[in-house]
Amino acid sequence: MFLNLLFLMSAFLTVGSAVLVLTTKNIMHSCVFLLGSLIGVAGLYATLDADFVAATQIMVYVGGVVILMLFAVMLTGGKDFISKAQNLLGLIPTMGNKWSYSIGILVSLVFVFTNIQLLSRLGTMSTLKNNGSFGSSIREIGHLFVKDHILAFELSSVLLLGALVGAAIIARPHRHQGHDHD
Amino acid sequence: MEYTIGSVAPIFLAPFTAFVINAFVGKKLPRQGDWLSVLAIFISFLFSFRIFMDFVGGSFATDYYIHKVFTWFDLSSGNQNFKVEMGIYIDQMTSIMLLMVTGVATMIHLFSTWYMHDDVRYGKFFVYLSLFTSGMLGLVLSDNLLSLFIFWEIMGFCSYSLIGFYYEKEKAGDASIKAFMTTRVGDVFLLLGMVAIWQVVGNVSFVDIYAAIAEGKFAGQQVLGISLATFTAFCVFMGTIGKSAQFPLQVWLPDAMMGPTPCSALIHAATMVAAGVYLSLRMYPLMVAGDLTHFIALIGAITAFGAATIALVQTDLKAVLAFSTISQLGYMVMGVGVGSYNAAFMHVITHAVFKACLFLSAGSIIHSVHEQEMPKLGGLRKKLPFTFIAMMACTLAIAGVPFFAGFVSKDRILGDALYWGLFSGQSKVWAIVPILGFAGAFLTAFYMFRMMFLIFFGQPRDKHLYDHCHQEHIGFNSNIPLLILTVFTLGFWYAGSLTGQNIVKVFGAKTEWFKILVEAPKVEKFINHPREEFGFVDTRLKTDLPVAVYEHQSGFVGVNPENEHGLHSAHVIGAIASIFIALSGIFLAYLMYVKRSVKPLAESFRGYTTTLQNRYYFDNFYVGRVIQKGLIPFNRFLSWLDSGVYDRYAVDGWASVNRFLFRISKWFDDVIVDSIGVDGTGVAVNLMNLILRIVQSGKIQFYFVVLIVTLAGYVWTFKF
Amino acid sequence: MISLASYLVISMILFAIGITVMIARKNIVAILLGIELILNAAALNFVAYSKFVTQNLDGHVFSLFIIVIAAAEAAVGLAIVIRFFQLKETIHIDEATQLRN
Amino acid sequence: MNGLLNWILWFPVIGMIAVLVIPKGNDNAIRWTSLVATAITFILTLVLYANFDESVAGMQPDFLVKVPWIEQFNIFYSLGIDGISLPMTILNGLLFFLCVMSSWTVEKNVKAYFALLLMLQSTVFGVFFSLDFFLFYVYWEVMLLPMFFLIGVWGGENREYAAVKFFLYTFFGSIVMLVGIIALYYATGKGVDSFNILAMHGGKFSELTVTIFGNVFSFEKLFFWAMFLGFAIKVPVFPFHTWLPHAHVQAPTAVSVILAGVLLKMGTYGFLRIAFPIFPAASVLYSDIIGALGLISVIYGALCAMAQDDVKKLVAYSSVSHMGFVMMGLAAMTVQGMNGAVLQMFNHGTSTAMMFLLIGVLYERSHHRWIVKPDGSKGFGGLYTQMPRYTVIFIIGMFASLGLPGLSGFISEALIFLGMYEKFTTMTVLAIIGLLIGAAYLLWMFKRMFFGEVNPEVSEYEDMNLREVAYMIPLCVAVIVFGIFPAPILNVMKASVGQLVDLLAKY
Repeated sequence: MFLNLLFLMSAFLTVGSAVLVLTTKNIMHSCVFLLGSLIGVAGLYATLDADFVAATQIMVYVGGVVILMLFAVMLTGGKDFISKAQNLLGLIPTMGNKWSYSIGILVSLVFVFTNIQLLSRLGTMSTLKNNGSFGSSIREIGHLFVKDHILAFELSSVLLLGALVGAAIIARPHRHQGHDHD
Repeated sequence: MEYTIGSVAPIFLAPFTAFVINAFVGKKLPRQGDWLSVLAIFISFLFSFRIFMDFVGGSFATDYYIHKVFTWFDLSSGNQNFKVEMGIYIDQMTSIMLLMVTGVATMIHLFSTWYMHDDVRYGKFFVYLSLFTSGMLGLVLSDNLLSLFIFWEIMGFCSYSLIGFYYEKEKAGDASIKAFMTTRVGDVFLLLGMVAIWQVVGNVSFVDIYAAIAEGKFAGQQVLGISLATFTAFCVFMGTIGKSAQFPLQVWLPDAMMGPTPCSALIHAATMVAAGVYLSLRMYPLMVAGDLTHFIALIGAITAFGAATIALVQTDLKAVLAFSTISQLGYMVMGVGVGSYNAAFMHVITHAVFKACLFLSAGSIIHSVHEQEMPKLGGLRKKLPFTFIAMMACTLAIAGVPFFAGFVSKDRILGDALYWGLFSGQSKVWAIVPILGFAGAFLTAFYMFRMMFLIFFGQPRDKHLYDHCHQEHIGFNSNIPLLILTVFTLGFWYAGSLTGQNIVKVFGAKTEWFKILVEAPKVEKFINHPREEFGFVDTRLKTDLPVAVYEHQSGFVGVNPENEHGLHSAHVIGAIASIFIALSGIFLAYLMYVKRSVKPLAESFRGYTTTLQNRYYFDNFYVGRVIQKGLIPFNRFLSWLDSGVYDRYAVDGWASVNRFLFRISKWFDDVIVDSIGVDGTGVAVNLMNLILRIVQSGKIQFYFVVLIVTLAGYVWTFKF
Repeated sequence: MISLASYLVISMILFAIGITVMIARKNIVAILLGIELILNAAALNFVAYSKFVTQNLDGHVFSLFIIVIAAAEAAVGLAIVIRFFQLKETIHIDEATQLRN
Repeated sequence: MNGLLNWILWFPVIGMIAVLVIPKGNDNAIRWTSLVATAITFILTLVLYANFDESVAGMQPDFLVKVPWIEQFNIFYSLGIDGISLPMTILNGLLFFLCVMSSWTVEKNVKAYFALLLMLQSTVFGVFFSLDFFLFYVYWEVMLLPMFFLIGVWGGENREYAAVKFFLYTFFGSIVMLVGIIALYYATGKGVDSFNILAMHGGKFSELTVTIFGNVFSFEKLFFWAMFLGFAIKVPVFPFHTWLPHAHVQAPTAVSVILAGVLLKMGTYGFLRIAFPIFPAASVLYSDIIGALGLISVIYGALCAMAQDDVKKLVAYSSVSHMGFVMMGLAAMTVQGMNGAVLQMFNHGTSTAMMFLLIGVLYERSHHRWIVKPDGSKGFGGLYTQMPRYTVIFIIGMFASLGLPGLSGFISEALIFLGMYEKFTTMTVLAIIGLLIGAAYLLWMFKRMFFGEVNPEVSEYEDMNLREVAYMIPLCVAVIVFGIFPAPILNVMKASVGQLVDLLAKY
């Protein structure tokens, strides 16, 4: 019962926040709603007995990525916050316009119908029962990382390092251009 | 006498050669080559005179004709046969017409050397003049409709150029377009009629058309729901309507006075407008076969009367003459319609002479006074005595006073019309034609004398103009041509019997030569006529020449031509009526403009005068409504439809569909082909890239759309 | 009863919204938000399948990898955004046309 | 005489190579080289005319060339000439010669310009000479390449759009045509000579059928339409005409001349050489549609021309109108109509080339072509006074274009009317309207540009110089001489045209 309640709340949080991400004008608010959506996903992980993934989700995403994004918004978005209502929907330039929204919704509908087409074939699989919990999965996962998926694990660490260094280099203003912009 | 290229072709070729030489090197010749044009037309005159003497002087019978052809081009090959022949056709009518055209044109050429002498484009004027007369002479000599049409259009071009001669004036441009386009409306119908005739006859030579009519080839066929004969006759008559400025295509002729005055003389008298009536006369058997004569008579009567009413209120000297031309042409066409073949043709000739003279007189006045508004003139008869004499004679002629040329021809048309409308036993509705005719005759006498009185009588209304008027210039090229033409406005030249009982024998011919010689073609005679080659040698034997047989005939071929008694009485009534009418018209004009005991028209009928001054609003209707409100907006709409809608959406829309496909293929190219590493697949791919580079926008979101849609497409296609 | 299908449906909705955000919005940061949503939807699928189908923890491992990659991507992406903003003074996606032609 | 066609075909290419060899910067050397090359080519076409045997209906046996090219597919390098292609060949030789003269003022990348022009001439000759379908198609397509660059590089402001539009439109048509060619290749049975155009003549495919998605179609009818589309776009006939105004307005003067003078004729030539003789039954069956489209082109083109304020666009639409006459003449399928159509192809080539060259002369002085500027003021006005020599030549060109008797346009139009009347009476009556409007728009344009007081702007224009007069004179002579004596052209074409009419008369 608690599980169902948790599932429903998480699902609503996820989907609702995601919809708000889409529709909010202010990019800052969008980021905050993304936070909600990610927390909801974490809740869903919890209902799937994936406690470690849920914890990582909250830590990395909520603690890292979204904060990063908020910083990016604050660093860049100052000007774009000023609403220059330019069309019927009263949207601001970086929000997109009615055409881009129509196309986006159209394409996502195409995706949804395609997905339903695929899901309808999973009818047999979805009847599988929940065969009890894994217990604490942290140890298992740790084993899997250093045994089966060691290569991917190592690569991801290299990736992270590369991304870190790369991000730093990219974001650093070039010296000879720096005067123009600072 | 022989009829070879050497003896006939110079009539056309002499002015044409003058045209070619003057067009190319005219500026380098002494006097800009005017002498060449004058000489050329005089040579034509001599050759024409020879033919005239041959035919009228008594060598040939009344119904004799010469028809010679040569092949222009031949398209026969295989089982297909088609060739186009050109040639000459000369009969009594042609010979008289040739003499008239060359004679009048010579006078006009001579006069032009004086009138135009200080014009900056003196040489150019003679270039057009030569081409114009050669066009008319070619038309008269033509043996078929095709070559007639060719010369017909060349004249149209010349009138276009001459009317637009003073091209610095915008109005000249408008008038020239109007002239060309209005006559062109008739011309295209003529072309259509010619094509239709060609289909039936296999040819368009006059003799073959006559033969086909006699053989009944036109009977029983239908075109677009009406009988073939009526259709072709109507199309050909449309040519006349356009060229001879008949209702409802009369609008161009008054505007034609934008050109120099001698060119107006040429257009109004000898060449352009006469060609229309000439065509109707040539095609008279077709008009009868097509049962179109009533229509023709009605058109002629409407034109004759309507133009006369408009002429009443014109203040411009040349405009009065222009409307009088339209009115007189109406009489000729009416004559064709009522079957007064001979008289109609006679009126072509007499009118050509006196109208040329009138225009040249007008030219003389304008050149001396530099003013053509009649209300500003007056009392000029002391300053320009010879011009006054010439113009007076012509005015008497056009008004239909006895002993003048206009009377003998117009009176006979009116007499025949009277018989045709009232006594020939057909529906009395057609009495409208002679009634309009007689009413028009009254108006003609009135407005012509109004013009005379305003110009030459009374006190000068503009003292300044009068004082600056030059004393009349006397010279072989200024007023001598006028006086020569004046001599021929006398009636006895055309109808000896009127002046006196076989006393005057013109050119050795019998009296009333005109009435006897010219007759409507008898179509039966042309069946199985032989083909004669037009070459440098005349192949006929001297003994083939027919013996002249003169017998008196009425020249009337309308309804019931045999009723001699009725015809005669109609003529007597008509003659008395027209004399009375002419004199009363002159008297009224005298009262109004000399005695001033009757109020002028403009004060009596104020409202109607406005309508007349606007020429019954025909010009407004054609230009303002049909063209400016109708045709041009429609064209703009169509053009917008073409480039703004059809091209933009249907064609370019299709292109943007393609562009979308290109983007997919571009993505495909980038992701699949390029990443695998296929490069340089030759010219086609290079070209494709070129196009893609132009159409591809580089918008990342769009690629994403394509990605999703394509993936979905794969799923739907293969459904795993 | 919570079935596999319910997770898949949520994941699908999340994915669809992610697509829409990516396509519809013109702010580069917002597009990155959309990408995050899509990645989350994918990770959720992994975990759901690992519970209901494979019944081992490989799915969890993969979702962790996705989180890591998402983090890296976010770092690099945001760095690019900042750099882009320095160059163009805007973060409108349609201004990013330097690679065109 | 065997190699004469080869010489004519390849001499422009030799000229092109010579132009390419000349180092960049020697612009005058390049111009003179191209002038000499085109002059010699023109003289060679006249030699061809002098040695032409008028009595032979089919291909001239003296001039046939046939060499294996790609033997695996039975593709031959096969050239020939008959009475239908000879007038076009002479026209092509003449117009390129004059165009090189008129292009003397081109300053932008002279070398490439003349090289492309010479290449274009060679490919156009190739289209008119080819007797092998594959060769024909290759020339037909390669021709697009120089055209594309000439419009796209040396054109007006909107040149890329026009070039791409021209390219895609024609490309679309020729791809459909390619389908037809391939179908014919298989229909002849992959024999020895399965790309031979002449071997396919005579209605050999009337019995065949094609099955597409289970539906049975007549081979002849289906692929007649494929060919029709390819050629109709080139002509262009009414619904496919919209590329023409864009291409003409944007193209440089010489290219407009070539486009209107020769390239449009390739479409109608295609009907005469390929669509009609290979599919005679279908051609006769659908002649009503061809004639009706021609009629619509005549009237629609004329009406649209009347609304144009850009004088070049006006002449472009008049081309649509005049080519409509050609289509009607073809559809008539009588000896008068067909001969009239071929003659009209030649005469339209000369008169419209005159018009475009004259507009080019004016454009070099004014740098605009507005009869009425977009702001409503007069674009020109008083040109008659300012440029008398120009005006005289313009009058000749204009009246030839509107079909004044005595100038060349009339005879061909009259022949077409004569040919049409029996078959399409109503259409003939309607086409007469086209003739009327045809006069109206030209005269109206003339009035607005030439009459009236001299505009201050116009008063700075100089009259035509010697070079400009020099390249107008041959066209003036052609227009006048063939208006009075059409026999020199009609005599060479009549046997070939008569043969085609005889063939069509059987169906």
